[in-house]
This record gives sequence, C-alpha cells and structure tokens, in this order.
Amino acid sequence: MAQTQEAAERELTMSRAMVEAVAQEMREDDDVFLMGEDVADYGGIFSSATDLGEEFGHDRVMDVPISETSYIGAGVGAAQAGMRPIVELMFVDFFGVAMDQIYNNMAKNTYMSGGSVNVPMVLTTAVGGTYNDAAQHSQTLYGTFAHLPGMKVVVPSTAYDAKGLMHTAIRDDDPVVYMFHKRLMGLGWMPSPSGPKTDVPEDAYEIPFGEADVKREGSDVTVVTLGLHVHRAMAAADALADDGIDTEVLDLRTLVPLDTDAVLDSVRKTGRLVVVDEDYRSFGVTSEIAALAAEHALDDLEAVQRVAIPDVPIPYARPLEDEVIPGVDDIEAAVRAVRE
Amino acid sequence: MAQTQEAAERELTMSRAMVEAVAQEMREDDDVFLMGEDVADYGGIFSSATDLGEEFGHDRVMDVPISETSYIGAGVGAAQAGMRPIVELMFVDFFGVAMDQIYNNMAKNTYMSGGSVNVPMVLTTAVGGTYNDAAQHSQTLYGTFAHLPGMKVVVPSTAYDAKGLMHTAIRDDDPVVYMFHKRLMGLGWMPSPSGPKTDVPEDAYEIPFGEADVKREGSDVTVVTLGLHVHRAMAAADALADDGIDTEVLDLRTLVPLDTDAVLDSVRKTGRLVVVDEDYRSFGVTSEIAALAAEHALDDLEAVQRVAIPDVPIPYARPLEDEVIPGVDDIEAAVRAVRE
Amino acid sequence: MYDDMVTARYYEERLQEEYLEGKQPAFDISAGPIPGELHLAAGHEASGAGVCAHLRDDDTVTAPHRPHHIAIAKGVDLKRMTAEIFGRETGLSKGKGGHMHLFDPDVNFACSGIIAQGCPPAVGAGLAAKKRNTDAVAVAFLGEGAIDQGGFLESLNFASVQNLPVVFVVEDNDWAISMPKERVTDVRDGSKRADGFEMHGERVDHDDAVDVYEAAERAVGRARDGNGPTLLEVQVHRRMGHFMGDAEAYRPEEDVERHKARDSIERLAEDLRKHGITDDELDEIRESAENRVDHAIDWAKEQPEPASDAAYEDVFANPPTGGVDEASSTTAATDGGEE
Amino acid sequence: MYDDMVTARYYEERLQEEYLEGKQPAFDISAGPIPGELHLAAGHEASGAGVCAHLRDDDTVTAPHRPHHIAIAKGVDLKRMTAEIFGRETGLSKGKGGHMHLFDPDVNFACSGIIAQGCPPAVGAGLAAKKRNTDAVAVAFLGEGAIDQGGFLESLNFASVQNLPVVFVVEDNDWAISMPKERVTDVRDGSKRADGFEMHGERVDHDDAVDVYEAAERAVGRARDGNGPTLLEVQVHRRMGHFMGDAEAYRPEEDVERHKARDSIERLAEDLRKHGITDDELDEIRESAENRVDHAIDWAKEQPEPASDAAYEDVFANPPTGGVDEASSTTAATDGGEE
Ligand SMILES: Cc1ncc(C[n+]2csc(CCOP(=O)(O)OP(=O)(O)O)c2C)c(N)n1
Ligand SMILES: Cc1ncc(C[n+]2csc(CCOP(=O)(O)OP(=O)(O)O)c2C)c(N)n1
Ligand SMILES: [Mg+2]
Ligand SMILES: [Mg+2]
Repeated sequence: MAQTQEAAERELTMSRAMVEAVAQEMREDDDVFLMGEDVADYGGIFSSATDLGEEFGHDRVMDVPISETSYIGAGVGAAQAGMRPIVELMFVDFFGVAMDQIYNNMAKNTYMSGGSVNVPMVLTTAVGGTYNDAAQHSQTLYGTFAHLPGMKVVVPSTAYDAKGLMHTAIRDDDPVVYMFHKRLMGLGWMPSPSGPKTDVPEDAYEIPFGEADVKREGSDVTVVTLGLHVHRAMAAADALADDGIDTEVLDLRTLVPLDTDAVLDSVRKTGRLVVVDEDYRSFGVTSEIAALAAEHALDDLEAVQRVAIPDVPIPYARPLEDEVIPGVDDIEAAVRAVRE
Repeated sequence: MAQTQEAAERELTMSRAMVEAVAQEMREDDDVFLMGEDVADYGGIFSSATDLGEEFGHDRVMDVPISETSYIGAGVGAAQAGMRPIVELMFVDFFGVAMDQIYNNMAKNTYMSGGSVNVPMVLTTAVGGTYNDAAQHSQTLYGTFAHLPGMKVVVPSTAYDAKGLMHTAIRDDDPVVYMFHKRLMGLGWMPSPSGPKTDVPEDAYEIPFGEADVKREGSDVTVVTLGLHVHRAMAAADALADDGIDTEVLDLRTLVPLDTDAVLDSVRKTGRLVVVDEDYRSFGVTSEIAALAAEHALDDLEAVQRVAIPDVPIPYARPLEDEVIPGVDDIEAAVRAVRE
Repeated sequence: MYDDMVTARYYEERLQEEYLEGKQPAFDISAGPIPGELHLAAGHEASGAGVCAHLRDDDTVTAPHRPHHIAIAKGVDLKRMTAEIFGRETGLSKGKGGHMHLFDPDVNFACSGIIAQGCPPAVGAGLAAKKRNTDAVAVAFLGEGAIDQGGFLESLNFASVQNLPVVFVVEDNDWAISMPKERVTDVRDGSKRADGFEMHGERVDHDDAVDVYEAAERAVGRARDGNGPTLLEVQVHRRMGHFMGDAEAYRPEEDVERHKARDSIERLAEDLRKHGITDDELDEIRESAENRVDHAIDWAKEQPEPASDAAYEDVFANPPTGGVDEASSTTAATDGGEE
Repeated sequence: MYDDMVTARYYEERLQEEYLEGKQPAFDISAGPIPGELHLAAGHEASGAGVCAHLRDDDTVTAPHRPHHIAIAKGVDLKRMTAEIFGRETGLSKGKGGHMHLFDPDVNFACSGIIAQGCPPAVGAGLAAKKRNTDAVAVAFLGEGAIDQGGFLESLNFASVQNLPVVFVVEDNDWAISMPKERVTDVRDGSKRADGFEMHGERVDHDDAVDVYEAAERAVGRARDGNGPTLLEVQVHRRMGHFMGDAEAYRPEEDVERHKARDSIERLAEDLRKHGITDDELDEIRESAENRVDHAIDWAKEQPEPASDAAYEDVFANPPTGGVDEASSTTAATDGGEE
C-alpha cells in the first residue's frame, strides 16, 4: 500500500526519468546499448546516463573518441545490423561535425533502400541556452533537424514525457532524435524551473509520437511551444489569467511527426496564435506553425505572432542572452498583442 | 558601334555569367582566389570555374583534397586574414561533412568577435534535382542555410542575376553562400529551360542583396519562389494567363537578407499567395514566407498554399522524382486553388 | 574471382550501352533508359573480387559511388540490382535508391554516395558483430581520393581502439575525378596512415587478382580471428572517365593508355591458364556470365516503373499516421514541363 | 616565458575565485559575476608560453576551449580579455563571445569552442601567408582528445600537401573530460600521426618549458623558413577538473597527485635560478604579473555590461537594411523569470 502510493507519487527529475527508461530497455533487450562522450564514468555531462556505466559496464555504456562522424555512423551501421543503439551527441551545437551521417545515412537509408533496411537508433542530444554558454553551446536547432526528412524529432518538457517518449524512441524502428533541454534536466548545478519534475510511474510506458499535449486549456489565445518554453508559457499564462486572459498552452512534444490537428483545432477555437520557440526565428519552427495555421485555418485566424531567437547567434553576456532568448514577459507581451 | 551593340545584347549562360564575375574580380584583386574540388583543370563539375585555372594558374584556382572541413575552414582562416576566398562545396548535399566550419565559424565569427573580425568569403555550391541523382545529390537545402544566422544566402535564377550577385558577393565583407542550380547553368549535358540565359553586360555590376525581383506583375495571385522554380512559375503564369488569371511572380534572389517588403506588398495587392520551393516543405522557405504573410498581412490574406518537396528524401526513378519536385502543373493547380 | 570479374566488366559494358541510348548524339543526363549519374568501375574488378572472395553473406560490405563490381562480388542479386539501376519497381530499393544507393540486406551490402561516409557504418557493423560475439566481419571500400576525408580517418581510430573486425579497402586508381593523387596528398602509400592509429596497414602495388586475394585473406582472417582491423590499399586502374559523360580533357592520353595496358582480367586468365584451366573453360565462365548479365538486363527492362504515389512510402519503417500532409495534394508533381 | 606562465597561473587563480563567487555554497552555473562555463589551464602553461615565445603579432594562433594561457602568451590584451570573460561592453568581443571565443585581431588570436575546429582556420591563415609571400606562420592548439577528430586529421593533410607554414600543438594532459587517452586511441604518441601525411612530427614527453621552447623553435622555424608544417605534441598536466564544477569523481586521487607533483612553473624557476636569476628577480616578475592581473580584473569588473540592444548588432560587418525584423519587438526578452 505504502509502496503503491510511493510508486504513484514518485517525483523524478527529467534526467532521472530519461535514464530510467534507458535502463529498463537495456535490461529487457541486449541489443540496446549506449555510446557517447563521457557517458561511461561521468554519466553524461548533463546527467543523461547517470549510473548506467556502473550497472551495465563499459561494453554496453561506451565512451568513444571525440569523433562524432565515426561513432554516430557506427551507430547507423549497428542499427542496420539489427541492434538498437542510443548514441549521444553531447551538445546539439556540434551537429556540424557529423551531420552527414545523421541526415544522409541515418535519416535516409530506410528510404533509399525502399524500406529493405531500417535504422532503429536514438540520437540523444542536449539543447538550449539560459546559462551563458554563448554561440557554440546554447542552441536548440529544433528547426534544423525537423526540416530534414527521415528522422523523428522528440523534445520532452517534463519527466513524465521524458520517460515515456524515451521508451517509445528506443522501441521505434526508425531513427529518433531525442533533444533534451539542459535547463530542464534537474541538474544540481543548473536549477530547473519547477514544472519538469513530475510524478513518474516506475513501470515502462510509451507516449505515442505525434500527440501534442494541451498543458492548459484556454479560450482566448493559443500558445504553441515546446521544451523549456512550455514552462515559460505556463508562467505567462498564469500571469495573464490574473488579467482575465485565458490562454491555451500546447506542448508539441514531437516535431516530427507534428500534431497538426491539435494545432489547428486550438487555433480554430481561439483564433489567435502565438508560437514560441528557442530556435532561430526565420525558416524554423515558428514559421512552420504559423504557416500551417495560415494554410489550413485562415478563416478562423485573427492574429499570429512569433516569439523566437531573432536570427542572431546566441551572445554570451547575461543582458544579451536574456535579450534574445524569449522570456515569460515576451510571451505575455505577444499574447496581449494578438488580442488587440 | 557593332561592338557596343554586341556587348549590350550579349547572351550568356548562367555558368558563363557567374564565371565572368569571378574572373573580373580576380583580375582586380589579388586577394580573391578560388578553391574547390576539380576546379583547376576540370573547371568545376558544373562549369562554375570554366577556364579560370588556365587564366589564373593553380595557385589562385586551387584543387583541394576531398576534405571539406579542412578547406572550407581554411577559407574562413584566409578570409579572417584579409583575403577574399571563393570556396566551392561541390554539391550542397555534402554540407554535412563540413557544417561546423560553415555555421559555427564562417557564420558566427563576426558576431562572436563583436565585429572585430569579419569573414569576407563566398561559399559556392550546386543545388537541385530534376536529373535523377537521388537523395544525396539532388537537394537545394535553401531553408537549412537560411535558418542559421550569420551568412547571407543567394540564389540566382538568371545569367544577369548570377553575374551581378556574384560581384556583390565577392565584394561583400560577410560570408555569402551562393547557391547555383545545376539545371540553370546551361550545361551542354543538362539542358536548361530557356529563361536563365539572358543578356549580360560585360562590365562589372552589382545587384544589391535583399531585393526581390518582380518577374511578372499580376493582380490575382502572388507566386513567391526562387531558383529553378522561377522559370516553372513563369511557365505556369503563362498558362494561367490564357485562362484570364493574372499571376504575379516574385523571385526572391536572396533568402538572407529577405525582401519582406516585396513579399508583403505583393500579398497585400493580390491577397492570394502561393509559395514554391524546391526544398523540403516543412520548417523551411515556404513556411517562412507563409508565416510572414500571416504575421504581417493577415487582413489582406485570403488564401495561402505551399508547393514544395513533401518531406521525403528525393527518390531516384523518374516518376518518383517528378512526383516530389514541384512542376509547372503543380504551380498552376495551387494558383487555381487559392482563387477558390 | 574470374567469374565475378568478367561478370562485372561485361555488366558495365552493357550498362554503358544502355545508358548512352537516348543520350546520343547529344549527351543529356536526363534522357535515356537509365536515370542519373553512372560511375563505372572497369579496371577495379580485382579489388572487389579479391576481397569479397573471403566474405560470407553475414559479413557486411559498404561501397562508395562506384559500387557495381563490389556488389557483384558480394553476391548482390543481379536482377534486382539492375532493376534498381533502371529505376524500376522491383529494384532492390523499389527505384528509390539508384546506382549509388544499392542496399541488399540479404548479403549485408550497402552504399553511400558521400565520400568516405560508408566507413563509419561498416565500423558499426563490426561493432555489432563484436557485441554479438559472432565472427562476422565488415569491409568498407573507398577510393584513394577518400583517404583525406575525416570520416575515414576517424573510422580508422575507432575501429582500432575498439579492436573491431573491420577491413578498409582503398581502391587507388590514381585519380579523384580530375585530381591526380599527388595533387591532394603527399603520401604515396595510403596504407601508411594505419600506423598513426596502431593499426595494420598493407598495400598491394598492382591489381593482380591473386595478390589482392592473398592480402585480403590475411586482412579478413585477422578480422575474423579477433585480431583487429586492417587498412588495405590496392592499386587499381581507371579505364574510363570518372562518370559517364566525362570527356577527361584533364587527363593525359598516356595515362589512359597506361591504365588500360595492364588488365587484371587478362592477367588472371593467364594465371589460370598456367594452373591448367583451359581456354574452353574460361570461355564457358565468360559466356555464362554474359548470359546471366544479359538476362538480368532484359528482365530489368521489362519491369514496371514505380507508381508515382510510391514516392510517399518508406520514409519511415514505422510511419506516423494523420496530419494535414497526407491530405495535401499540392505537391503532387506530374511533370516539370519546361526541360 | 616565466612571466607568461606565472601570469597565466595567477590569472586563472583569480578567475576561479571570481567565478565561484555567487556560486557558493550551491554551485549554480548561471549565478555569480562570470557567466557560462570556465575551463582553466593550470598545468598547461609551458606549452602556451614555450610555443608563443617564437611568435610575432602577425603570426596567427587559434586556441580551443581552454585558451587563457595561450592568449596571454600570444599577447592578447589582458584587460579587454578579462572584460570579455566578465561579459562586459569593453571586452574583446563586446561581451558577445566570452571565454571560449576570444578574438584579438591585433595579435591574430582566435578561438573555436568546437573540438579541432580551430585547425582549419589556422591552416587558412598559413595559406594566406604563403599566398602573400610573408614569413608569418600559424599555430593551432588542441587537446590530445581532439586528435581523433576529422577536422584535425584533414588539416594535417591539407597543410602538408600545400606545404604551409603551420604548427599543430597538441596539449596532451592525459584526459578528455572524463575519458583517459588510452580509452579513445591506441596511439601513445600522437605526433606519430604526422607520418601518414609525410609531415614532421615530434613529441616532448614532459612540460619542461625550456624543452618545449626548443622543440617549438624548430617547428616554428621550419614553418617560417618555408619548410612546411609540424605536428608537435607536448605532455602537459591537468591540475584541476575539466571545467569549474567538475568534481572529478571519475579520476583516481593518485592521478591528480601525479599531475600536481610536476609543476612546470617551479621547474622553470629552478632552471632560471641555475642560470643565475635570483629569487628576488623571480619574485619581482611574479609580483609585477600579479599586479597586472589584479589591475586587469579590477578594471574589468568596473566596466559596464552591454546594453541589451547590442545583441542585434555585429551579425554582419555589412548589415542589410530594412525588413520587418528590425521593427519587430516581440523577441525582446527581458528576463526568463522562472529560474
Ligand atoms: C564529401 C564528398 N565530397 C565530394 C564528393 C564528390 N565526389 C564524388 S566521387 C569523387 C572522387 C572520388 O575519388 P576516389 O575516392 O579516388 O574514387 P574514384 O572515383 O576514383 O573511384 C568526388 C570528389 C562526394 N561525393 N562527397
Ligand atoms: C566536436 C565536439 N565534440 C565534443 C565537444 C565537447 N568537449 C569540449 S572539451 C572536450 C574534451 C577535450 O579534451 P582535450 O582535447 O584533450 O582537451 P582538454 O580539455 O583536455 O584540454 C569535449 C569532449 C566539443 N566541444 N566539440
Ligand atoms: Mg580514385
Ligand atoms: Mg586533454
């Protein structure tokens, strides 16, 4: 009884939830293994692999040379041979040294083979700013990955979602890019906002890809967002509620597949759309969501605004970084603006 | 007299026009040099460097090892040292082996240095499909480059523009990605449509970045496009004119900077927007243009449609490639659809 | 080996004919029965055959943009491969991949058209074999122009430090498109790069099939026995242009002559004759190979083209359902029209 | 050299204090006066000083994520560098770059925070020098963990085949974050990789500053005289965690002790004493270095933070005008709020 209650109410950080899913899948299936830089003894710089090396040993939780092309490509080869590698790219910002393996092999081999091979691989990677790590270590690059076909793209915002989406990712027969926001992991040295730490069931469970989560229902304005900005949008919605503005907040959870129905349903209901993203504004996530609304819900649409990084590299100094990464205030302001 | 006339009416292919600009700049400025695979003796696989090796020798028209990271990065270093390298990435599809140098150094060093250094470099690259070269050799990736801040992105559609934009690119103090569509180059072995071959003045001239070109004025529907699809849109507009549909065709010419005014002015005039692109549809160029219209011209907007590659890798067989690369018919259909 | 080599040579002669059909008199890459680029391997046969002679179906091979001779030696289904090259529905990849993207999971054969990017997946296949405790090996083929590419060099290190059953086979044909080897690297013997990773390296200075066979036997044996990777470079010849349509204006006539002068197929035939194989027997092998090739090409040409809707399939093994994209038809192109 | 080394050591001790201020008792990376990550180089000083002693202002240096000791030895403006690290308006990059992105064009110093990606730009600086017929050289610094990265390996080949005035300096501190060298490569002496590119390679097995100085003299001299690139590996020590906040749970206590035991600064002091420099003279150098550092830090802390609008500047040297983005203010963030 006490135990059941504990299990039901067990709160985990996003990091713990993500790692738990990996551990459970590794216990179930010998074909699942993990490789990346500093995963074996360090447990991942952002605690994406805490204690896994101890439990599974260095053969299944492998440190690799700092040569992302070779080890990500090795993941592709191992996946095509029927294994289920989880491969970590330490920061998403490093994609540029290994993108060919990611987008020309991992993402395309299924299609280029007419489906005769497939690539059941999970590419995990840390994203996001807010701690002044500057232009080469603070990006999310959500749009960059979502734009290129052949990979599923997952962005959890809570511990509950992190675990469920990880189970789904590992069991999926396709390549999945799993982007976890550093600020949400619950790291001792980088305090999270309160939202991402949630109750997490101990047993394995899947969250299907392509199902956005309505984090808060509202009738006045729709805010579509993901990752860290789910929590910022919720904070903005709370503040706006005090002024009688009823905001609906949609957490996309996966970019590929994209839950277009959820976006369009909400837009049709509220008629006013704010899209919030921690990626560069132009040619990215906010563009896509706004375009979808314009293409498919134009009659109901009364106003749209995008809130994202204003097409500049991410600067270092605090006032500059604060300026470019959308904050709660910016979301509030945009919501107010689309109501005018 | 005869000579003047000849000069004024001289028709060039896009390849010849582009190479002429490079040659003229190289004659003017010793700091301009060219490097790439197969540029010295071959003159570029897609005739982007024809005869330059002969005129300028192998020191200024340099063949390089097949190691894009090293030689594109060397371009960055040489540019920071004050030279003006033109560096060729043979197919844009290969960006994944060298993207770090491109987006983390070339594009960001100006910003990361607070403007104390700058990177006057031109990265030329061949883009596009229509000749069945399949998933790793047929992409345009317009959106991928335009999404990441710090590089200007240029896509000529005619010989006249190719020359003028190349002069501007070489003289610009910033990194410029110059994307030429293979099908437009006027190659003997890959026949072009008739549009790209135009009169080209012999003297150097610049075309400013960020100025879209209204290729055809019209009052009913705006078609915004670039590259090869300018010509497909013009063909569609001709066909539509027979049915009394008056189509305005806008050639963006540069994606960064983007001529938002031209797009919005046209949309405000026609109220109906079709965006046509040879890149993947989602999270890309068509998204951005549609989003701009929704954000800034919503009151005038009556319908939007996007015509682009439907988020699949580019297939090999002819009927499959024809299916996914937007054709004249598809543009026509979309224009008709937005009028309903 | 001889069989594989004559099959490959004749196969490509036939492909060449077919490819050029519809591209005469003016070469138009988008005309004729075979779509896209075509990279032929005449002069490379000894390397594919000599190496693959030691491989089983459960061994993995990755090939670069010039894959036919390797595919044939690895036992890739000739008919379905041909149908793929012709862009037909019954091709290995249902017409989606084409000549640079041949995948045959039955014999664990795959390609990448990006320089050196077949190396990491081969290393991954070796890693899988090691993890699963099988004695399968993996072989990555690449050109000498590819040995300056990071993806190859990183793979040497990864295979070496993990002691994986992998063989890297560099086919040195002196040229990378128009760039002669000495213009792009100072190293004459590419296998020397193995040293820098504490890996075994070896070079076969000519393409006598028997010598390639023996070097490959050592390399594959080393991998199979758990003794780690090998970097094997083989001097081969480029009897033709880089791709069909390459006029080779950059290439001295003598160089073409030199490359054509030493034909590994003829030399192997001579060797075999010395070992008592008769001309009749050799002819028989050749004829039967030619028949098989002719048959495969005839078969392939009869195959239907894929339906245009097939373009939307196979992006994912486990495709998501729903979404507006499915309903959208604005992207359904029928014809470019203007070209 | 001694001056540069004590300056670097004391500078980083001071930075460490400043960095931890506001991060005590609980370490919060986004609190305190210095933003972001901080990688300190205690134990690396001999390599920066020994190499840069041979360099002029017009020689180029690129440094990786651990750049301070190199920047100081190269003569980067200490005050403006410090202001940059504190994220101030008068910093080298107006506060936009930070500690991993120090650029000082006056002495041709630049960084990249991406492993090995400083190598190609250094090669490019060497290429520019060759093209312009100057005798300037370029030096790329990297860690031993970076020598498995394609960008480095490709750069060796490019520098070698073009015979460029480039020196690659590998600082081998045995560790790449938590990964010991032997876990990620089989090669003990990284400079061996030079062979595979027909380049000169050399390793200094310890960080006695004088030996580093002499090896660097040969390498820089070779480059300056047009005799091509060198790969120079130097054994250095990692006296601290990878970055501030790294508890080094993965690292054996003895290893830390071993790394701390041999201090190149003390050893150089001893050498100097043997050569007749008195303790007073050494103290004087040290004190004046400390004064300079204290002064730079005091100065930096007085500098204003950049105005938030400055975030929009410097994307381009030649910024385009117009466009809706300029007018848009929806992205103007003031404060995240919830952290
Ligand atoms: C990363 C990358 N860069 C460039 C190319 C274009 N390309 C295709 S084949 C080739 C030459 C390859 O030469 P080599 O490796 O010697 O093989 P060969 O063609 O001689 O068999 C080049 C440059 C590519 N496919 N991928
Ligand atoms: C391409 C890339 N991969 C990974 C990282 C993350 N990273 C930063 S420093 C580092 C370790 C570097 O070790 P080493 O090169 O030995 O330098 P050291 O820190 O020991 O001085 C890693 C993995 C990075 N910055 N870039
Ligand atoms: Mg070759
Ligand atoms: Mg190290």
